[in-house]
Amino acid sequence: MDHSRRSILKFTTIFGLAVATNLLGSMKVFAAEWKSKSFEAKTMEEALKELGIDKYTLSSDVTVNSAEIAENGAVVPVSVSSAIANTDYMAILVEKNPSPLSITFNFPEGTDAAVTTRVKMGGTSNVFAFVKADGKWFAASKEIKVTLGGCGG
Amino acid sequence: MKLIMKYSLTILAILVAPCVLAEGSSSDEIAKYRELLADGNPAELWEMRGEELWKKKVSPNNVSLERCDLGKGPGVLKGAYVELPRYFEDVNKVMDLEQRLIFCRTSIQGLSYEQAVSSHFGSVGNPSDIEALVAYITSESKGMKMAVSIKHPKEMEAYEIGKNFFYYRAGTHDFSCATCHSSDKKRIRLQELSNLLNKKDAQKTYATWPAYRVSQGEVRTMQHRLSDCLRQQRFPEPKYASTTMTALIMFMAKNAEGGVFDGPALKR
Amino acid sequence: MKKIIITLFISLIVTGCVTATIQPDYAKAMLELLNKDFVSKGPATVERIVNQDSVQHFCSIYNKSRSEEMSEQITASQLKTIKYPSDENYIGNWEEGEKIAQNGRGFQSSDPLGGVNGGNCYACHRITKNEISYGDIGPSLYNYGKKHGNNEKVYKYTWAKIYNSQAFTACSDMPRFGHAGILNEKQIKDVMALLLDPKSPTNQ
Amino acid sequence: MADPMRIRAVLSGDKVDVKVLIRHDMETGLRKDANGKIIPAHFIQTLTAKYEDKTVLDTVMGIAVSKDPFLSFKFKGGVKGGKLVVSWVDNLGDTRTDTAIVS
Repeated sequence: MDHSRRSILKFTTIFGLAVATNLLGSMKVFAAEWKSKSFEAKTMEEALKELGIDKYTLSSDVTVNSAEIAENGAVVPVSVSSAIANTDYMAILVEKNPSPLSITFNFPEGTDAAVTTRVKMGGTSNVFAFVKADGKWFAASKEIKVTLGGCGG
Repeated sequence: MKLIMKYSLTILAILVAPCVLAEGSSSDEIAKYRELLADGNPAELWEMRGEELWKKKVSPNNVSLERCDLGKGPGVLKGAYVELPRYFEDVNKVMDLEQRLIFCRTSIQGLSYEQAVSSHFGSVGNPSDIEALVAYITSESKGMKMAVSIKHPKEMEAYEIGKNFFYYRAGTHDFSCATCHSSDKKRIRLQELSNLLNKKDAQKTYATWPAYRVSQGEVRTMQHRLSDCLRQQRFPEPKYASTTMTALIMFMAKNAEGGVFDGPALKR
Repeated sequence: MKKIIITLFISLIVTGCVTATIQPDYAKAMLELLNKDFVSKGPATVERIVNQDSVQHFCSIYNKSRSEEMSEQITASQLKTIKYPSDENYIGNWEEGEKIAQNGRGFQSSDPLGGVNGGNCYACHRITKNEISYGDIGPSLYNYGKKHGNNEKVYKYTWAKIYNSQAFTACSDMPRFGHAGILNEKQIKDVMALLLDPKSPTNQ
Repeated sequence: MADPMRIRAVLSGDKVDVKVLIRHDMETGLRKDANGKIIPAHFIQTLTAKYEDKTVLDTVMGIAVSKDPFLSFKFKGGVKGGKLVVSWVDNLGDTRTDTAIVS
């Protein structure tokens, strides 16, 4: 674990250098990395563990906004924001999805800790937002009902 | 009989009053859901691709569709959609937008009919050129009023055939279009049904197709919408861009006359 | 002046007559198109829509304007089609009935041949308290059994209404589930249970 | 090749309001096609937005982000005419970069 982290660090340094000297095209540069373990976690508990969230506080400064009823689970608009100073990371999880973790954001300084996106929901569930500020985790949730629609199948 | 109905309805209304309240907030939340989605309609992505396709030279004739006459002269897009379907002298027929596009793709670009209608309804990994073109062409009429004509005898004929079809009850379930779309403020499950005989309702509905359907992840055209309706109506499959469908579209477009076109929209 | 008026008058009559005589038969034209413009697919066939039965034909033409006499003819003829359960047992399993009420499949061009048909009752009716996604084309059936009671008369009427709604309301929007072969006898019993069984959530 | 994105970047007050629409199927790998065959997973994994070479948003996505993804966010420090570059990479290595000028 320690070893691999160090090699990632090393890699980042080289990567950073490459960027500085413009060896790589700007389109290849991605600071974020797709972590299969957290996105493939089958329960929220497991996903939180993979994200390194062991303790968190429910906070009214974090808001999950959406309609209480979604006409279609394939597209559920969700707006999440944090009023906590120095919020630099956010994760949106749909508790009852087969893989709860949906999307994560890194907010560099100057970017509002507020985003709107659209997620898929397998059915009615709580949608959670976890945010990190000064190394501490805060959370909020909202229940969104997914309805069946229309005539016929 | 009517009196009894009225009476029992009142009783019912009293009985279900708490539930009506709950229902009210349900529809508010659904309205909110739609509002939240309206900002950032993926149909714009289809419009962008459609514009490219409209201007792209296509073999065998190696020409673009920019010479296609949608009724207001070759290449004129502004306001073309709000006057469709219409009678076209060059084919002596009433055509809707999709029929006309196919005509232009065959007659101007030299595609075979099969090529011109291929993938008319797109699916994952198999995007439809027609859906993109329709998204682009219709977007050029945004903000204009629906104004189809039924002055030409063939336009009148299309309208009347469409009207007859609207009321035509058949199939295992005895459904017609009118079964679901001729009364005000009805719902199927939680979906509101539009009364296509009520001008305001017809305008609101007709003038917001084509639309990006979130349930399908594609921009769907009027032909697709009707096809899907008829499937649920337990009718067999209408042939794509057929005379009957154009007739039905003509009937609906006329009922929506004066409605301000606001497509491509975003729908369930 | 007089001459002009007379000419006008005559031309008016003539135009009137002409319009009247050449008024095309749009219904017939539409019917001819149906054969050409539709393709049978799965359980949804062209034959089935082209060959309307007398009720469908009548209700298509006289959609809004029909006389009481015509309506009575329909209800009388449809009442005769009803087949009551062979074992005189009307009530099945409400849990199965709930599944039928939720299921909107059957006879669509996208459905498989010989698949299980649903009743799709929730599309038009409120039935149980828990299902909030219900339509309102038909009346609410919540507490149906509680309100109407459990007796032979209610059973018979409810059965008949599901079997052939037009036995009571000419040109009703409701499908004739039994008569059209959408639901079989066992399925209708299960839907009956959903509506009438005191244990069904409909009556809670 | 992937279709272009639709990016809107509008200065309002001291913040740039960004809206991004992406044409992508976001296939979960859990769905079956008409023949019962699993449709392979195909989804965007990372997306980055840079304003004049400074990262303003960094996103990691899973299969539960909706088809044709939409993102909206705001950042400070932008001016009219500034360049916003958005790039994404999916699990099959497909990538797309588009630029918008702040208006």
